[in-house]
Amino acid sequence: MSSVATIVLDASNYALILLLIALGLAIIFGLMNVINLAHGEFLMLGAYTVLSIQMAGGPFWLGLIAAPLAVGLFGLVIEEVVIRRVYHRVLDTILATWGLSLLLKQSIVLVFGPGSHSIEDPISASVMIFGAPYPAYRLFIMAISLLVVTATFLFFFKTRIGLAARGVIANRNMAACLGINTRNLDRMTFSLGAALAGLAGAVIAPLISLDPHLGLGYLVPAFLAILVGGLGSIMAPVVGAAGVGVTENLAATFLSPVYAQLIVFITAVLVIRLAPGGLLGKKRRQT
Amino acid sequence: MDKPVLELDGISAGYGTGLVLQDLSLTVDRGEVLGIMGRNGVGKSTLLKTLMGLLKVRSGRLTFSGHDLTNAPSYRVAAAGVGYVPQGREVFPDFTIRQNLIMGNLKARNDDIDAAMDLFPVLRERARATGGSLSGGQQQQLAIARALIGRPALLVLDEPSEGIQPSIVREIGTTLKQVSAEKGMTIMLVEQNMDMITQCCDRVVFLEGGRIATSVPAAQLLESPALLNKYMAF
Amino acid sequence: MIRTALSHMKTESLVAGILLVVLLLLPLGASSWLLSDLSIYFSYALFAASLAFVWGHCGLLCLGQAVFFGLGAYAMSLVTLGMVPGVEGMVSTWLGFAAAIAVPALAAQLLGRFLFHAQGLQGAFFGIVTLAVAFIVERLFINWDFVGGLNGLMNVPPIVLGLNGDGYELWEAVPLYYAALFVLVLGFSVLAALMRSRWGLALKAVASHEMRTKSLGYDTAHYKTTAFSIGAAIAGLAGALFVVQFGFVSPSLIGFGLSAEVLIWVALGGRGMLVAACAGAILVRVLESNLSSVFGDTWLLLLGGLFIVSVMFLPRGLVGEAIHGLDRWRAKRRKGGSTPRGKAVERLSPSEYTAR
Amino acid sequence: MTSITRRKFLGSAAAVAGGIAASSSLSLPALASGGTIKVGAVLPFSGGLELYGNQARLGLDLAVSEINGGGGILGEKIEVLYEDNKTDPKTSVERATSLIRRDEVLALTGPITSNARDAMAPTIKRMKTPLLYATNYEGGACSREVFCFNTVPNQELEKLVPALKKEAGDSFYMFGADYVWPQKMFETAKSLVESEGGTVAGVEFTPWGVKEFAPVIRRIKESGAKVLLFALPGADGITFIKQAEDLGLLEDVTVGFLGFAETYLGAFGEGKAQNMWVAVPFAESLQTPGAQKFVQKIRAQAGSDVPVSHYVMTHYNALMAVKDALEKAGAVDKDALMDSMQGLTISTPTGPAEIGAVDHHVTMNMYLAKTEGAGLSVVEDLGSIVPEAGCS
Repeated sequence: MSSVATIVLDASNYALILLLIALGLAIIFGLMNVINLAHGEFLMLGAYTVLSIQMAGGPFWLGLIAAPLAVGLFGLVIEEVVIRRVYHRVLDTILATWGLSLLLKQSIVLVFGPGSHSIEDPISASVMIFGAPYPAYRLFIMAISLLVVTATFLFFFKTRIGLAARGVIANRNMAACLGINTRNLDRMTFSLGAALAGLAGAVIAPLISLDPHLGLGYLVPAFLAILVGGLGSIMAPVVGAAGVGVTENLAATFLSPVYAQLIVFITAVLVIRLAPGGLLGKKRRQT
Repeated sequence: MDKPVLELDGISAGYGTGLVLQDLSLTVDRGEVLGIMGRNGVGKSTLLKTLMGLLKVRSGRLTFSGHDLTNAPSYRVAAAGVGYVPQGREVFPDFTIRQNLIMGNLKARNDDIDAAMDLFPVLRERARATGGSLSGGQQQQLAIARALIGRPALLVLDEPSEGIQPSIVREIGTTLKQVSAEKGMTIMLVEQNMDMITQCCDRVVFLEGGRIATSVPAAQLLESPALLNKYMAF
Repeated sequence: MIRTALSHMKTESLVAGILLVVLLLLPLGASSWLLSDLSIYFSYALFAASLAFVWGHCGLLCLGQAVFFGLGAYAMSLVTLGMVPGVEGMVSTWLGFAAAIAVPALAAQLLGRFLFHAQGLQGAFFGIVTLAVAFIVERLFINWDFVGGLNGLMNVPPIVLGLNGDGYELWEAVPLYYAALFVLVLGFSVLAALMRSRWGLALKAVASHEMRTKSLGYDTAHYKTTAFSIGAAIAGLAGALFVVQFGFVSPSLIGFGLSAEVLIWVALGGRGMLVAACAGAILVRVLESNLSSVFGDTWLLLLGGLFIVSVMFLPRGLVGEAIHGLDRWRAKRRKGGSTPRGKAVERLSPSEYTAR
Repeated sequence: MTSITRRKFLGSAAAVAGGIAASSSLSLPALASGGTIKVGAVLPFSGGLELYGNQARLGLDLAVSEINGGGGILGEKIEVLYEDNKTDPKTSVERATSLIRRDEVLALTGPITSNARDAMAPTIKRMKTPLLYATNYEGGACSREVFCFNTVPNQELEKLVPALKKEAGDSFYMFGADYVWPQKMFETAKSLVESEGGTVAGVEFTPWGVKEFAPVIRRIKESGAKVLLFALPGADGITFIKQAEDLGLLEDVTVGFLGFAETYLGAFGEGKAQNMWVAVPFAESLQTPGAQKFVQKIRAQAGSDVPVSHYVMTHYNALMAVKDALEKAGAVDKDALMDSMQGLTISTPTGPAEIGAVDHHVTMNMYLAKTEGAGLSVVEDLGSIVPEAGCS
């Protein structure tokens, strides 16, 4: 058996990646009641932004900064063109964003081709932890994820815009009646959620093979994470991502990847069914 | 006298395909405290919700302080200077009192918050408590303070006395009266509580069948029980 | 309302009738490959109808409808391949059809009870859970060696008219075409009749205002479960119709991919009308089979774009909107005549349409 | 290309018109078939395995232009009709059906995945149409109609396993995708490892779409295995190798990469994924005149930077076999084609290859190679290996 430290590191690493991805999804769902099935493709766009910069000869770190900006901007456009028109129709947001995901995948195929691409490791060193080497880049990812999650929390819990946003989650109509510009907040939220996905995509790009279908493999566990965690709360994805990420990783460590996936899915379905609000969630207002 | 602060001209609105308000017209003068009365289901709350942009105006025109707010989104109505205290208060249960007040005006400074708390001292005493932990009456006071912190030109309240002990109802009435007098604020008060109406209002309109049936000075109300019987009794 | 609903129904039936006549006459002129393409598409059309029933009429957005299609296909295959333990000698097509209807219905019954009873799942949650269920079931079938794992089962026999796998094999294009059309019409009629029945009306009520209907004393969970099972049974029948023509079944028929595809067909055709959903399925398939090579890589782009636009602006779907337009035109004409028959069906904005 | 497009468009317009108006004469396909031998290619051009579809197409296109440039087959031109199966079995069957019925093709080629091929099997059997399957697979596809032009497990493993044992050590770990090809590969590998006196430290499968392989990588590391037999195709495989590299697994084990193609090389990046061993029927870097000429011809046609993997060659071989077989038979029809392909020896860029008279699988030359620098370098010419097709 691997040392406990390595197992813990691996599991936290995966859980933190999931958290980074689930966070944007949860913000968009929580604030806007939009189920964004194109989130995986936003992730992919982030990764491909890094790829474009690498192809143009730019450094990875530039890509890391450019990806959230580019995808955030893209999210702003999508909000204006598509999402805005399907608010209040939760089921239709599923369909519209799913159509969007088809569209984005195919666009990437047309631009970058269907094949796999690779991002070079920005940090190839290893760090010794409890006597075992651990890739420094994985530690960097964990740091980034913690940093972003903390920043997001500070934003939501320590700023007045964050307060307003939480007000919108709690009671959208009342917040609007108090003069909170929900339209701008929607734009900002969707863009922020997209930017977070873009950042996540850029961060994980060196770990994986880039291909137009990479989104689904992350979207599904991230989705389960926010559903398990619960919806009406910013804290929920943390619990959900930790739950799903650690469960999947441990099951893969001690059983096999096949069982890991099944266990996560079945547990998630049970949790969603038995506690529809999620582990941390509250009953949402129906507005 | 100025132009009316609020003008509703031939408004029709409702839920789904049914119309609750039908061709309703109403003007409210600046500084006026207007009571709105009527039986359950005649459209009092619908009127306020339509004003706030929560319901779609099917026909007609809504003008406030010279701005056309027909079908404007709620936040624009609020930004134009309408403060709203909804039925059921709708304070944010997880937010502290202070946070609830800030929701009323994101740009509120400390002295604005202090001023709001001055109106209802109980809010200061429990400033760190969450909205959900307050009693109904305290929540009502919080909701009013929250609406006032945005310095609205028009304050609309939907049954503020509902489910609240009489002493607090009176306190609220006094405060409203005081605010209206001191700041020249216009108030629209949907209410069933006669004490509250007579305590605060200058004028009362009765709704029936989705439109204004009659309009009388509040003082006249006490002298004409026939009116109440006609529009209020079941 | 009732009158407008009636006149609405009528246009829909009219269109369905015309389509049926065209399809019945088609073998007189069409080539055999078109017929065999169409007879395959009939199974998709029936599949689409089952989703339109569950989603459009009952308000249950099932993102895993292919589970039932696949179960039906597997049930049919296991029976006709003589793989059912204990009764290997029973290879009757008819028994296969029965199993293909019963197995998915039973599965939906169990799933429905689990999902709907007490404080059941609603709307988006239901959708996401059915999506997860599709993933799980696909996974299970991939790992189930008895049914052939990822590659599935091959050489499933066609429809055999005899009682136990003997007699005339339905394999020639024209007889197969009529058989498939017959099954489609049969399944379609069952759904249509159910939707028009009082029970269907109650379902509609459950779909639009579950709480209100519940408070009127209806056991809404029971209604939804039953509707879900009926949808599953029809999807299973479609799966059986598919497998007797294709001769194979594999986990790709049971999972997320096909579930998503049928969703596109129904959304593009029209979720609110059975005939629109069926036409949508056939239309998308015909176009795809003939145009995807012309458009190449941009075909998926086109389909995705069309899908988004239709979700945003045409919640009735392309075919549904056309039928609806025809309906309004007819209503107007009638109104123009001597006997006014109530006002034309009002035009709804997308949000209002779904709000209902 | 343009002519295909136009023909398709006419066909589709007719189809739509036919559907709507039930017009009586749809003789377009028949008209178009005069004087042309048509072969339908059901290949993935979307849905995940586009790379393989595109590789196959390179080989088929080259074969078409060579055949037609040399006067065609028995005086008739050959044409390949490409259909996208979206990497999906159901679509494969639909495409195959319409190619056979509508376009009246003489034979089919493709698909890539086993499940798509199995799905098509009943259809081609009923319609008595030969299928030229040119992808490496698990074996067992045996029927009068099916001809396989790429490898089955023993061809890839027979020499690879001993070579790896000699090179790296005698403890093997096997990791692959959770479907039939890796399962069969590992079954064969297991018996080879055991007969060579090696040990199997573990066999493990993963579902598609997994992005995080750290747990598996740890376990392989812990097992102390010296060789990793690896059968996870596509993007997931690349992700695994990347992570294995980062987590230091590649320092401990030597990888035997099953189902390798040069198309992977670009995705690993410079200097990465070194020393992975493969056994292939063709390699781009193979320094024989036939192989180099083949690579040149492909690149002249498709651009100087395309990878040319064995998939290009096997699909090319498949179509060239059609020419040889028809010419030998002296007639253009399906039965003549199938009869005459049995036992036929064709010449390929890597030398002669023999199509089995009974099992319809190809005996051909194989090469041992390993990844080195930015490419695949051939270590040893393994000579021709007879397929164990797994026909019962």
